[in-house]
Amino acid sequence: MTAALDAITVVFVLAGCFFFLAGNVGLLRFPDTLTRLHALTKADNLGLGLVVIGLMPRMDHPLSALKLLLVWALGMLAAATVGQLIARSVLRRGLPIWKGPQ
Amino acid sequence: MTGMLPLLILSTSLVPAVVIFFLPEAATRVRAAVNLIGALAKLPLVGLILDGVAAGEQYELRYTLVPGLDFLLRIDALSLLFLSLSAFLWLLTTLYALAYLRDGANQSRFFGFFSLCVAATTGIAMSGSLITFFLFYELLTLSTWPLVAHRGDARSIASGSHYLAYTLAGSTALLLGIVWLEGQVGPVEFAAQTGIAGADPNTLRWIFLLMVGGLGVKAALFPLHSWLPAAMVAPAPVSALLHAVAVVKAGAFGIVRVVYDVFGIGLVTDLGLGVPLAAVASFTIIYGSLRALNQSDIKRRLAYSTVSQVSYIILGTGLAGPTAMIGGLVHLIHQGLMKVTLFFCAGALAETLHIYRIQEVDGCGRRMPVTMLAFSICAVGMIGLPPVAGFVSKWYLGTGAIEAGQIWVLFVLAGSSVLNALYFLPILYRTWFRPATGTWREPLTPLPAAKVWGLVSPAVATAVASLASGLLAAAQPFSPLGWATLIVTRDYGP
Amino acid sequence: MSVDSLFTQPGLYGVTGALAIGIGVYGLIVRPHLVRKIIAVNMVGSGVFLLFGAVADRAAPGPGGDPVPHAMIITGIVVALSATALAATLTLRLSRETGRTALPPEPEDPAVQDKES
Amino acid sequence: MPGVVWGPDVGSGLLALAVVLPVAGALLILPLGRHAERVPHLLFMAGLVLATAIAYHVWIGGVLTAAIGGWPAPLGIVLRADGLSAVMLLTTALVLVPVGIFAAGEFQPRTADGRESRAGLLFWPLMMGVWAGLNGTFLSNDLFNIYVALELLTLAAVPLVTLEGKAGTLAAALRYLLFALLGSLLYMLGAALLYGTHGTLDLTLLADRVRDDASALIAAALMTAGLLAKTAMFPLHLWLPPAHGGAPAAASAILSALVVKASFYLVVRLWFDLFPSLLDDTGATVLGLFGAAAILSGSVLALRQARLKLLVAYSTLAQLGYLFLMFPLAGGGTEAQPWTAGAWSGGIFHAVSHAFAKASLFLGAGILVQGIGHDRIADLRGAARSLPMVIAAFGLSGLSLMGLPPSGGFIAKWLLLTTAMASGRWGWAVVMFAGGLLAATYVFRVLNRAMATPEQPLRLVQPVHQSRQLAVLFLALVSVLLGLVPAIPFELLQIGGGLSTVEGFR
Amino acid sequence: MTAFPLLDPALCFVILTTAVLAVAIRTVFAAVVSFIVFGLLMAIAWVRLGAVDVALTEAAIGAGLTGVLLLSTVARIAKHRADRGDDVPILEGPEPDPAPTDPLPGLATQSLAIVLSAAVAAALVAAVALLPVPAPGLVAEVGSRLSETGVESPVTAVLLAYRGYDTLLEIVVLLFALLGVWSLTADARWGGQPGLRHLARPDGVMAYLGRLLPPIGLLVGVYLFWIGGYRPGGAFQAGTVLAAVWLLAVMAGLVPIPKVSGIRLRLALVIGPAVFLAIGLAGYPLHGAFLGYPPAIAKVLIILIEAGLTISIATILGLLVAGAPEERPS
Repeated sequence: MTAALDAITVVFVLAGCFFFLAGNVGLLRFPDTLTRLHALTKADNLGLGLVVIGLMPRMDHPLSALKLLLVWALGMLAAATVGQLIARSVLRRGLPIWKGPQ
Repeated sequence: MTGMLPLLILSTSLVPAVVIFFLPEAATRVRAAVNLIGALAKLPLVGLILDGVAAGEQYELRYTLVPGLDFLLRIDALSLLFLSLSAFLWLLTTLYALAYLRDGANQSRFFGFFSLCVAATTGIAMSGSLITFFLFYELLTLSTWPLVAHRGDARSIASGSHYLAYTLAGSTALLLGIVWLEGQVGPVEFAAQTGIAGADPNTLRWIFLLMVGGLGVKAALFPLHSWLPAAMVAPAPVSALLHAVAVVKAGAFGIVRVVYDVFGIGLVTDLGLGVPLAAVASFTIIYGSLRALNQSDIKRRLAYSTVSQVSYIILGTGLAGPTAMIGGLVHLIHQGLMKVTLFFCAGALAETLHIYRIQEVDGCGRRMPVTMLAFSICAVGMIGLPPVAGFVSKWYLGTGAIEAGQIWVLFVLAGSSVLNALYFLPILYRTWFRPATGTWREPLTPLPAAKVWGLVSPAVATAVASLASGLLAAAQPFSPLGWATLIVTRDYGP
Repeated sequence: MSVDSLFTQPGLYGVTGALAIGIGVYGLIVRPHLVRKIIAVNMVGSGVFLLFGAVADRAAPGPGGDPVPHAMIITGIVVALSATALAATLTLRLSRETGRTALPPEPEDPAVQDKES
Repeated sequence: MPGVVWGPDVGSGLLALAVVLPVAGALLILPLGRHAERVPHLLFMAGLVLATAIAYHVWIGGVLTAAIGGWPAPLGIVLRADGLSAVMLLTTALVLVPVGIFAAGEFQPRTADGRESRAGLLFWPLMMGVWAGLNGTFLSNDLFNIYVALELLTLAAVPLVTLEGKAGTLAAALRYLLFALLGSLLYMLGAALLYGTHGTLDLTLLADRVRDDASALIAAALMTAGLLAKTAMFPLHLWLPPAHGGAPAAASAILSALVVKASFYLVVRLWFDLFPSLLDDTGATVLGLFGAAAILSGSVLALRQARLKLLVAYSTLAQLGYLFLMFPLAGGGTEAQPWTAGAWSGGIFHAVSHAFAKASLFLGAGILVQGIGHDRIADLRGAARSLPMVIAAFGLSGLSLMGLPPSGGFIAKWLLLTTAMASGRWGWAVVMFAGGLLAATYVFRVLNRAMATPEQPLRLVQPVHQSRQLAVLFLALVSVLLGLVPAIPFELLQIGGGLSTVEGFR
Repeated sequence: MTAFPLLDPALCFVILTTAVLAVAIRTVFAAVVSFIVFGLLMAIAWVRLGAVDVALTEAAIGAGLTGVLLLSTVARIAKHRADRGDDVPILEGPEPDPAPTDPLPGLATQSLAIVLSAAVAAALVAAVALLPVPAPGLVAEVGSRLSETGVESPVTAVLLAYRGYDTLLEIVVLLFALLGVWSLTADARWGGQPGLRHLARPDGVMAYLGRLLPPIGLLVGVYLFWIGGYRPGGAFQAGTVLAAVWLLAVMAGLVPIPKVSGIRLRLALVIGPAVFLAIGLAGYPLHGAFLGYPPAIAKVLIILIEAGLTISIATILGLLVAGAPEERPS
């Protein structure tokens, strides 16, 4: 039983880390603000979710597991809002937007 | 009671000072009343103590400020010499100043600081320890400054700064000397010198130099004298205060204290410091007289005359023989009486007829006979002719010098007398024997009688006193000479 | 002196705190921009707290630790925020009144500045 | 523990009130807003009574201690009042009362049209904050608690500098704030190291445990450096003059008279109570040299100022220098010398009399600004005639700066000088004499101007209320009075001091 | 810990890297961002050191609120520049540092700075190495008297019982920081509202978030306040969360920011310290000492104090971020 739970944790957390990594690569490599936002918010939300799932079995109390889920939900909410705000700011100020490979 | 009496004497000038500061400018009568009540109250108190000390009574007041720092008032015979001079002259100077400054500006400030000066002088006279002496000495420095700068014009301010620069530097040296000495031997009181003789002689010489140098500024010893002639821009009552009642006397008195009561005559002689001190004093005597010769401003000439005359006191102290000491001490009184008269008269000339320079006095003996008679008596006394007081001082100094084996001093005394004659006699000649040539200006409206009285009567009183001290010198013990003799025979006798 | 103690966990964080303090002091001196000076002071503060925390961890390693320094550090962090808020507002006001965001190299007479501005 | 109403005794119970009172004042004034007019004055008076009561209990019963919440050290925080604390408390309360009266003429919570005034309201809680910080510092026996009290002091003091809203004061306030913050952090760092070594921050416990070793030296050096920056000690002094010279007069008075003294007080506590064995000749000499440099440079700079408030501010730099001469004179060498108590008391005496004198000087400068519209020294002609009380107060306070009798400054200087000469350390005496002469030069430079008769009579641009002038004069008179009756504060100072050796001094 | 022997060194390395960046990086904006990252990493360091309370505070206040303050300062400075016509774009423009008018220190100053900071750091490293090996501390003392305080969390016991006096002064310090910020208001604007403008369109995502989050935030805040008696958490963390929620609602345009002269606002500011002080004074008759709690009711008293503190802390922190009043009173 514990071995199985351990396996789940390892797999999910590793997967989460992978998405975090991917998001950060995107942040560094993508050409403009909007695409970078895209990489960050989506990949990080997913990565956070996977880490949360991976950690849930390790909680000693169901309520604590619920708290972890709440963290994920709040994280997504924040990412979505901030992403939206930054994107709108980009549009309002007319900053350059990537139009695809030349 | 014996402790309260010194405090009472101090407060007769201190309390009026504080009260006057808070009086409104317009309260002329109240101010005069407060001042005179203080001055009049002081005289009987001093008289009381004079009598007590003559009978051997002790007056002492001790108050510990912090450990190692005692405020000590102690009255001995030497204190009284200075104390009675300042008490007597304070009354007359106050009367004179009230007349002189009628309708002037900033009277509260003036009379407040004036009384404070006298309080400081009283304190100096009654101090029983070095540090108490220093406290009052500094108080005197600071309270005199507003008087010197009183008029507030550029010259007054400049001479005030000049005065401060000298006296503050002087008191710094004095304090350094005191702190150094007390660092070696502990608190020093004026009665019993213990342990000083055991200290390193060279250290003691340095300390002596610092102290006498610091005190010499106020005593106008050459080369520390230049503030005194500069300060003659101050009103005449202030000059009287500087030259006769308080400031230069405080310096001279301090030197007497240092020599007699801090080091002791024996130690000063052993350290070989007496004769150099006498030599500096002698040089100052001659130098002051020479400078006085070529001053055409009356008050300036009188100022240089003070430089010269005060050094008689120090000369007598430096010679260290009993007779010379008597001569020096008695001159503290005599010079005060005579010089204050001269300044009173000079002020009266300036206020009444706008006479400032020697060329302008031609024939004014007929215009202001009483004033000029007083002036003449004291000028004669300054030269050293009998029967005026100055003769007594010089006689004792001369015999004292012979007694001490310092014959050269006689030449100093003789030379100085000749020079004194050279700078005083022309004034007398012009006053009495030259016709009036219109060099002076009559006031537009005649001066009020009260003012004239206020200017003339103090001069008459002090002139009479100068004459009396000469004529009645033998009256024991309350003539100046009698008291000086008492001091020397009782407290410093062999 | 035991150099070994520097290679334990608390030692490591203690050294990190010490270095952060050094970096902060350097920044405070050489960086003229006031916002950067505020950052530098905060960095010194963080370094001090970290060093203090490392000290506390030595007394009781693991979770929990010595709670007395922890409470003090919490207090310190709040105090640092208070000071930062005041400094930031002063900087803002300075920038609005004078257009400057740095201190003059030498302290000057405030009255003279008033006349200029 | 029911039944125990006041703790071990009344005196100890009073200690916490010295901090509670000003804090409560600030909390009261804030919601009261424009209706708070009288509250500060009542509090200042109550504070004076309280400080007197504490001093009285110290006087009759010796050192007071109170464990807050009943938690003894090292777990809790202990308040402790010895003679030094009592003297500092009293000084603070006695300066605040007249400053409050003075400030009432300038800072009114209610504007003329009945609204709430920004500066008029905020001045008072900020003063309360400074007061709480000062009392907290003087009474605390816990190094970290002192850190919080010091920060309270700083955060209440800095806004006072800019309260008038002049643009020129902003840079000064920022520089002050940055120095003060760095100073407290360095102090805190030293405290952290001490905790790490000895496991307590209680001064009494630490004093037993501290040993003369390298780690104690590092901690002491850090704390001292931090406190020197807060005291504006040479060479970390340049922030002070623009801040103190630019603040409103009442605030300058508090800053120069009291606030810088809090950190000085701590330096004294550190070196004489906590690390006495660490204070070797080298350390003491370094501190003394800083002091000497401050005396000379501060005085020379004061001479060159064109404005009175800046002159007074630079004079603070110089006067702070004297305080640090007590380290080489009273410390250094392992065993207490007979004159130690003299120099130590002299230093504290100087701090106290400077507090009164400097408060009076700054308030006086404020009155000049109000009355004649400026404080340019060159144009002060006639001031002695128009504002005699202020110029008189300037002269009297000047006595303390110059170290001339009769003033507390003279007693302080005398104690320091006799120590220097008795132990044959000439150099320090020479510095003190030079400082005194320089001070005389700048004091009389102002008095000379003020005494001079102007070409046209000086007209006041704005009348100055009598009570404000009396406040200035009162402070000056206290500084003089300290020179006339120094025995009581001197005896009080000796209570609880580890090095009370008055006997050796006699 | 043994599983990842390199975790601590790596964390320290990254912390120091961000520290260097915050000092050395070219623009002020980037420096602020570096500092925020530095603060968050510090929070992780605190977890590593077992100080979860400190970690929470560091993340919320040290990195979070400080970061917000600094960012808004940079933004407002840039706005002043723009208002003055110094053509600098807001926020994303590389603000030159030193700005054209800012003086650069000379070589001497720089060398001095290097020597000085190196000396300080070296002395501190030495001091750390010199710390005694059986480390002294107060763990045992704190634990042995925990029952008298009525709380289970040792940190809360220290903050509100053993060293409650520190905390009292701390909240006063916070209050004075706000007074200091307010004192920098222009006279004409005194009594008006702080200068935080709501940026949200009524139908925008901010407004949506502003409606959605406050209930959750309130819940989290109250939870943090309540849990403080047992586990990491307490008035400061709770107050921070509540302040954030409040600011969010203000920025979303849902609640107006109050005027600084409002009596209810003033009361909210002082309620925490006032309750603290009142209970402290009650300690004289109740327990014979200032801030003395009788063990029987210690827990109630501490909760009362924490409740008051949470209100005041939330108000003060929110207003600190909002800044000095910039709107004229109507």
